[in-house]
Amino acid sequence: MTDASRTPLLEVRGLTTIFPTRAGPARVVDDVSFHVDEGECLGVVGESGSGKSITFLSVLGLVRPPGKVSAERMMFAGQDLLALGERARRAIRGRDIAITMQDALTALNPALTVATQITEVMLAHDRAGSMDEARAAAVEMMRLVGIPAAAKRLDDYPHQFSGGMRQRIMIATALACRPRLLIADEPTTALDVTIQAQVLELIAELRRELRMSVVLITHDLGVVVEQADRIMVMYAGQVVEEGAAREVIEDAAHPYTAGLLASMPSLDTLDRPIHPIRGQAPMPGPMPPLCRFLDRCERTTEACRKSVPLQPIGGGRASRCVWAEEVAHG
Amino acid sequence: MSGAVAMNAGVQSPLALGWLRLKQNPMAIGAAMVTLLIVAAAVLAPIIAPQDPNEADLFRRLQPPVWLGGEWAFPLGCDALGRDILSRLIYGARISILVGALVVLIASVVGILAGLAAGYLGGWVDRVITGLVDILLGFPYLIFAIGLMAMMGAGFQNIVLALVYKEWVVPCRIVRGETLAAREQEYVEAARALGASRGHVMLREILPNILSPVIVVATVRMAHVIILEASLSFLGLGVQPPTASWGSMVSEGREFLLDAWWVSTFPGIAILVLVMAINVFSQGLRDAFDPRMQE
Amino acid sequence: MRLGKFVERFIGLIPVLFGVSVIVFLMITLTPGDPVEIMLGDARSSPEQEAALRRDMGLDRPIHERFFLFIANALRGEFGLSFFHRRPVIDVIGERLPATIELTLVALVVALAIAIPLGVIAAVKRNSWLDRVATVGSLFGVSMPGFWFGILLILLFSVKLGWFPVSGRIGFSAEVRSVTGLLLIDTLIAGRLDSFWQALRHISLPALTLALPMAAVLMRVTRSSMIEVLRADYVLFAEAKGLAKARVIGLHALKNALIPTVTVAALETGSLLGGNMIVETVFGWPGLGRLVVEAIFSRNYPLVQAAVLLYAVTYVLLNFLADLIYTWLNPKVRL
Amino acid sequence: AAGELRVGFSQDAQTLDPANHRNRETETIIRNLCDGILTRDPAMKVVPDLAESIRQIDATTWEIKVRDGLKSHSGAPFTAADIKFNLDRLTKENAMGGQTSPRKSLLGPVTGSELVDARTVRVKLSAPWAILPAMLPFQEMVSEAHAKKVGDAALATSVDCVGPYKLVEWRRGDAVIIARDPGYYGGAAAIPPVGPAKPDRVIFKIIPENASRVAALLAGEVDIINELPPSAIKQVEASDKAKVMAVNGTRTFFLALNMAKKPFDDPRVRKALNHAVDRKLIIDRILAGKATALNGVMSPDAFAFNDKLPEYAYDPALAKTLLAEAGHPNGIELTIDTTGAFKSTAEAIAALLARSNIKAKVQVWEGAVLSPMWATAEKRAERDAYFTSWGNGALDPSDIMVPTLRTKGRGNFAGFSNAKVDALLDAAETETDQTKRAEMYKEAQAIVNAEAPWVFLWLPQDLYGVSKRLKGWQPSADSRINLHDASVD
Amino acid sequence: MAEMKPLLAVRAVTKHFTIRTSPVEWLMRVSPASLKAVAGVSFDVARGETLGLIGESGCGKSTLGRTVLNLHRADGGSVSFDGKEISAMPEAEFRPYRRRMQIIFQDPYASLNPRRSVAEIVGLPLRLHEGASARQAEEKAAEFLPRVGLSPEHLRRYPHQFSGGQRQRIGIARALILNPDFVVCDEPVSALDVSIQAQILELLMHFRQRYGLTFLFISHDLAVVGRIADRIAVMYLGEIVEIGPTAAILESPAHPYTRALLAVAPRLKRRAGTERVALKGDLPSPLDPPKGCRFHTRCPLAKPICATLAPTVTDLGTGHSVACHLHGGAS
Ligand SMILES: Nc1ncnc2c1ncn2[C@@H]1O[C@H](COP(=O)(O)OP(=O)(O)OP(=O)(O)O)[C@@H](O)[C@H]1O
Ligand SMILES: Nc1ncnc2c1ncn2[C@@H]1O[C@H](COP(=O)(O)OP(=O)(O)OP(=O)(O)O)[C@@H](O)[C@H]1O
Ligand SMILES: [Mg+2]
Ligand SMILES: [Mg+2]
Repeated sequence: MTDASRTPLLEVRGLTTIFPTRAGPARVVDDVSFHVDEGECLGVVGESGSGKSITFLSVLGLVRPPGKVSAERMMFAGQDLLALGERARRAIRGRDIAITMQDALTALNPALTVATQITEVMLAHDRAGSMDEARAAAVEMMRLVGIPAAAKRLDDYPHQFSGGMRQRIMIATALACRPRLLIADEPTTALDVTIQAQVLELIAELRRELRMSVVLITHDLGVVVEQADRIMVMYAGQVVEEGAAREVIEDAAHPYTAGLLASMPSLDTLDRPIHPIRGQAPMPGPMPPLCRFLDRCERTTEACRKSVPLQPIGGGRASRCVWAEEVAHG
Repeated sequence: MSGAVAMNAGVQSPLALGWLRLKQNPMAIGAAMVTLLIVAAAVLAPIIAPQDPNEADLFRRLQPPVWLGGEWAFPLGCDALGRDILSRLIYGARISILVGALVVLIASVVGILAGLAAGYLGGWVDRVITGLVDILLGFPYLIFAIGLMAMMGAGFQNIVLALVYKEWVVPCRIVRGETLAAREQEYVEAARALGASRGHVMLREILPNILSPVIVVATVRMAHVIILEASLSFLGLGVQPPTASWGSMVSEGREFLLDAWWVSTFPGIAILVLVMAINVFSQGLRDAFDPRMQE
Repeated sequence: MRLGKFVERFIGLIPVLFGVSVIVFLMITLTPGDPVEIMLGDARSSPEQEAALRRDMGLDRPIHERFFLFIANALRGEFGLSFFHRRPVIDVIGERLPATIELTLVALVVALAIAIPLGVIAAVKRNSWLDRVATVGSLFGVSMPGFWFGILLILLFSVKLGWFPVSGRIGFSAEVRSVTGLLLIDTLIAGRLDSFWQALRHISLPALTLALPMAAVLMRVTRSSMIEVLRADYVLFAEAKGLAKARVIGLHALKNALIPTVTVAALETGSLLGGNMIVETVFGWPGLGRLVVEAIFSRNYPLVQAAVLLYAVTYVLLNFLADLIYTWLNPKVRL
Repeated sequence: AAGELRVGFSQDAQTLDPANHRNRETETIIRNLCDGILTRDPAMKVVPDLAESIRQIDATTWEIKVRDGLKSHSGAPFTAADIKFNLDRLTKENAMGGQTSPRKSLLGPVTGSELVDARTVRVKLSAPWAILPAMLPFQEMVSEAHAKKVGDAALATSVDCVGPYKLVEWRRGDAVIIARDPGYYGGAAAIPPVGPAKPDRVIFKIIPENASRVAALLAGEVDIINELPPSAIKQVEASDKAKVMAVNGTRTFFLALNMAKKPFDDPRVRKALNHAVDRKLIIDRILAGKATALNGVMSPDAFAFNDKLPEYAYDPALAKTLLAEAGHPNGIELTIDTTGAFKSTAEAIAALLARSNIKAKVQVWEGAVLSPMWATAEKRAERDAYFTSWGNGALDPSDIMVPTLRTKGRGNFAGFSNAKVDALLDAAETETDQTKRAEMYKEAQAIVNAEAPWVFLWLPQDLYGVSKRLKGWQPSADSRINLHDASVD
Repeated sequence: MAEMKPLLAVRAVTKHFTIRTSPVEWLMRVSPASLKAVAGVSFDVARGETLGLIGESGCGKSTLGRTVLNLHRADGGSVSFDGKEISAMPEAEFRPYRRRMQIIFQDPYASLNPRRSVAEIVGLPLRLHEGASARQAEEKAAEFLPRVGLSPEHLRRYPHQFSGGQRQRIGIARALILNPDFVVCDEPVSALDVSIQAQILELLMHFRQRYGLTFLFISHDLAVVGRIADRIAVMYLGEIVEIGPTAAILESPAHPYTRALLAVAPRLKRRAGTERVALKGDLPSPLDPPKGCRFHTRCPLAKPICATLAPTVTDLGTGHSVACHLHGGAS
């Protein structure tokens, strides 16, 4: 756990990303604020479409038109990302902030060798003086992520590797410049359980070894709880709950988080009946100024029929629920 | 479930959605209107054509269009036999459009059936059909058509046949590919699990899903076929005189390009406009019904 | 493995070629018309003389015999004598082939050189005015009947402006030793820049006429596949690595986007080879297409048969070449 | 290059072996490379070329005296032996590497030749044949030594003979490039000037497309074009670079009527058709006036032309009356068969027929289909009329009337069969007295005119587009392009 | 479970896929490569019971499920349903069984024909098996929809207008509208979000209870299977390595592979002492499975014998059996 008084590595405030849709502009990321401390692992949880990936693509400046990104504040290691030009932001991407994409099968270019894809990052950011140097570093990186016979497989193409291996190669690519922040977007979703464990293990190990900060995006609370220091729960483009990982799991302060926990079949709680959250998340599009969890929530009252802000509830935690206290202790 | 309320309201089939999207594309609508206009002109030819398209009068030979000193009765001038170019254009549209439409229609039906059978049934059916397709693809199109025309003789029916014999390969290949992909889809397996017959699976489950690329390609091919017919006519293998076809009009007129440019230029422009309109429309169709589809 | 696939392609070629032979043979023997009549022209001739001519042409044998003879000879690479040229078909075709190959290749290069950059720019700057211009231009390209367009080009550039010659392959002051048969290359080999320039001027208009519709199609294909590829995760990932825009588009995206372009280019080149007789006629280009059409009209059976077989082989080889290019573009696309 | 002459030509040569083709354009090209035994002067009179003289010894023997001191392109001497070699090659079965020359039939009853001495050769015939001299200009002679050296097959592309130009290069489909042979003896003594050809080089540039050929002329790329379409006359004349030259052709156009079929078996119907076509109008409008109206088969330039034939004047009223007399008061219907090239002319004829109550439809066929279809009475049983033409390069009735009008002739599409005409034609064939021959042919023409197996049409002029820079060139009626004296400045 | 005649009896079923040979290979008489997706699997499913089938991607779960339904024809062994051998029946004879045996698919997007309305999709079984007219089928479908949590007003809509969870409900309605006896659920919740997953699981359990359905429930998620299954079969590379009552499998797993699966499963509360031990390596290629025990290449407890000899099945009592050299002797 990190010292709260230190300035965070990444600090984002009021991040909003809007996509035009048929129904009108959709605030896919709506006024999201968060921070990641040096060396910390932030877990981001939420169901599909809740805006997890877009949030971090927005931070990297990778949202494509017609998507529009705005923020009140976006600081990375003392630099104001909002003030930087395209070139300067590109220089940060891959070098200081790296991302691994949701699906390794599609994120590696099928037409280029693994060597090309790893070395090009280093060459682009002057982390290697020559191709030979870059290749040597790439072999090193591949070894680090646990690819056997790395030197021999350098000139293979992605399809010649298994799913787990590809995930590792993507991680190796992301880590090639030893970034200070790794955004791991659902690194395990596409993988088999046995491989999932290997990859999670790998990220934890690398984090220790390279002393970097990690944002771990996932929809599986079980994954997060073992890795993350803090958890941020997203729902329909908003952060609904935030806090230290253990505390959130044990004492959810938002009905959505609580619902997620209750509906999760877990080997530990086989005897407990599951309680699904009814209904489903709203489709992206313009939303009325109401609590977005309104029609799925079991506690709905008149008080919920307004837009609810994310409120600190003490202990470094926050919840976007009128009934936060009651939920947490009820 | 309240969630569905948030979803696209209204009851819309993918087809209806496509129409909706198409209607919002002004280019495509414009192109459709142009095409319809030409079709209407063709259909109404006897009513709107100012002259008898076949009435020759050598005294009017190569008479220029009205703005170059011709007369209003023959607004676009006259051809080498003194026939009214405008009227011949209007009647000629019938040939271009009918050939285009018939060839593509017949070829699509044949191609779809063959493609479905090859893709879904596989085995020797597939081998025979793909073999035939490969063989036909080995023939250059125009040479094949010319050969067939030589074999069967000139005439409208034979043009259509000569083009169909090779054209069906195009939808067939597409349908086969799409069928192979659709066959692996779980909804096909679901229908099988429910005990649906092969015919049902092919015609009722797979066909509706592969129809939109076929339709898109059909329009593109129609444009193509119109040019092919014009090329055959250009080479003198077109319809029988005195019937006018745009291609044969260009062909006959090219001799006079230097001093009576209007004889072959107007039919040339007519082909260009019709083919372009069809192409624009098909692009609109593609965007509306099958955004991921590539040519 | 590669070699195996190679061999396999060639074995797969056999039934196709056999099928093509059967069809072309049937087509041509079922076609009414008599080459002997055409040969004799306006003259008296005795029935004996006609019979002799028929015998010389091998037309007196029954159909099945002619077919097996044709197949047997074709297997040995013999296609008999061209009725009208009275020389081996192979020679007659061989003389015309280089012109057609040269025209096709140049047209292909021109088409690709227009289509790929335009397609990429149109995709990257989607919905910009550049995209619209390119799209409208490509529509013109595919909608323009080639025979008409060619004549217009001649009228404008040759007759009115006098920039390009009307017809032929090269001027006649230049005598170039034939090495490859492709004049653009032969003139360079001979070190004759003036002749090269002449040849280039001669080929410009026909190549352009041929290339434009193809460029239009290829541009559209490139554009749409590029748009698709630009959406791919790996392009986003490449951007996330902080690579230069040029590298992301020119390498990561383009290399994948070219696959459909290559497919269509192979198909189109096949049809160019066979379909350029109209351009060859208009521009007096001494190629094979024109020869074949004339041969069909004059019922010159041996020539038509051999030429169509040649087209079929070329077509299959082109597609094979396209396959090879795929594996380079994207090794995942297996041969 | 100085003295280079370019001809925009509509077709490539099929071969350069003069004995191994049946193609007019091929011959035109070869004729500039190789001389024949005889040739024709601009007035179409047959004159000696390689020969010094020719005379008939008896009914079936002709003797040719060959010029002295002839040298082929390669410098080899050319003697009577070479002539014999060529005549035998042309007329003996299987004489060309196992094949028979396709030109054999052009030499009718010639069976071979015998050498008398180094300058004399005798032509042997199986039957008397008056038109031998008219037919000999069609055959060009090659060098025997060369032919034996390279072999029959190679003669297709390699040329050595006596002629004004020698072959430089044949770019198949593109051009035939020939250069002056300085050692040339000078050509027919009767056609001055005599001497080597003027241009250093001549290029036959192959441009099959009419519009392109005209464009090439107007762009100054070529100096002469053949087959100038009448429609381009105005254009060419308007240009300051080029002009039109015309010469009476040798091709007779006609509409053959299927006499075996009703109602064309009735001479009144056939005459009605003749009166229903306004030849003058079509010639004037479509052929730009460049044709001669005919009332019979023969060209006015040809031997034994009968200039006294009655004219079938354009007279729709008379046509209708004739039809009514024949039992068709409401007119008749017919289909005109023709090929693509003649489509619009045929349509014009059809349009004119309509004014005389004759509903004519044009049906276009491929040449390869059409002529066999009209070849025999059975095959044409259902056909009505055939719009076609027949060439008469020899300008002798024997060359056109026998195939087209004698019973069972190869070109007798009308199925015309008249015992008297047959007898006249047969007799004229062997008659050696040219005056008597002429009388016979004239009588035959009169019968044909009266019987009207065809709708007689016209004899178009051959049109050439010629650069104004060109000097010393005249088109000639046999479609040859003789470039012996031509030059450009 | 009560000892009675099983509804479904699978005996030594094998399913091979032949990888198509090229013409050259055919000429050279190379025998086509064969992929043993299912290699001799036997199990029973009693009426009313749910058998969970778990294993890694590509181990043959779906193939097994489809073979049981005759969607793939078994290459060896037999499948009996309700006492009748069905695996060799011609399709025509088997057709009546189709209404009694159904399947629910994993992919809610691919398993519904995008061009058919809900009425047509859900009504199709009625039309095929009851000869219902379009009207009748639609009426019946309208009656049935509320049972899967959809409303009749959804009938005229098309799949693209539904969320993943709703689509899965449509798929369930289609499978269950004819009231089948036996349903193969091929990962019906794997593609869904956690909150929706629970809804669907609940729905399935509700149906099972209400209609006494028998399930073959395929999943790769132990937690899900543990929740719904009475018994669990663990599959590895085409073979069943362990099978037994749910509690036994979860509490006392016998096969090292089962243990590894349990160990790596994400948990909210990690029990003391169950340190995550990741298995090494990937699933070997089914084209060329390891000799001996198929798991030995990744097994932390492998002995020399495992590499050479395939283990036989050992009965551990109470319906729990395992195929592993660690238990019982090898034959
Ligand atoms: N280019 C776009 N145009 C319009 N909407 C978009 C676009 N990209 C994403 N969205 C919408 O933004 C929302 C958030 O997407 P995002 O990918 O961030 O979700 P996520 O939380 O990462 O979900 P998952 O778990 O499925 O990855 C989704 O509703 C999605 O439909
Ligand atoms: N039609 C087929 N042809 C060839 N091989 C196949 C076919 N279907 C499946 N396979 C192969 O059989 C093996 C088992 O596949 P199967 O789909 O049954 O696995 P699974 O356990 O269901 O995996 P998943 O969890 O990914 O669905 C795999 O290696 C697969 O590639
Ligand atoms: Mg995401
Ligand atoms: Mg599966």
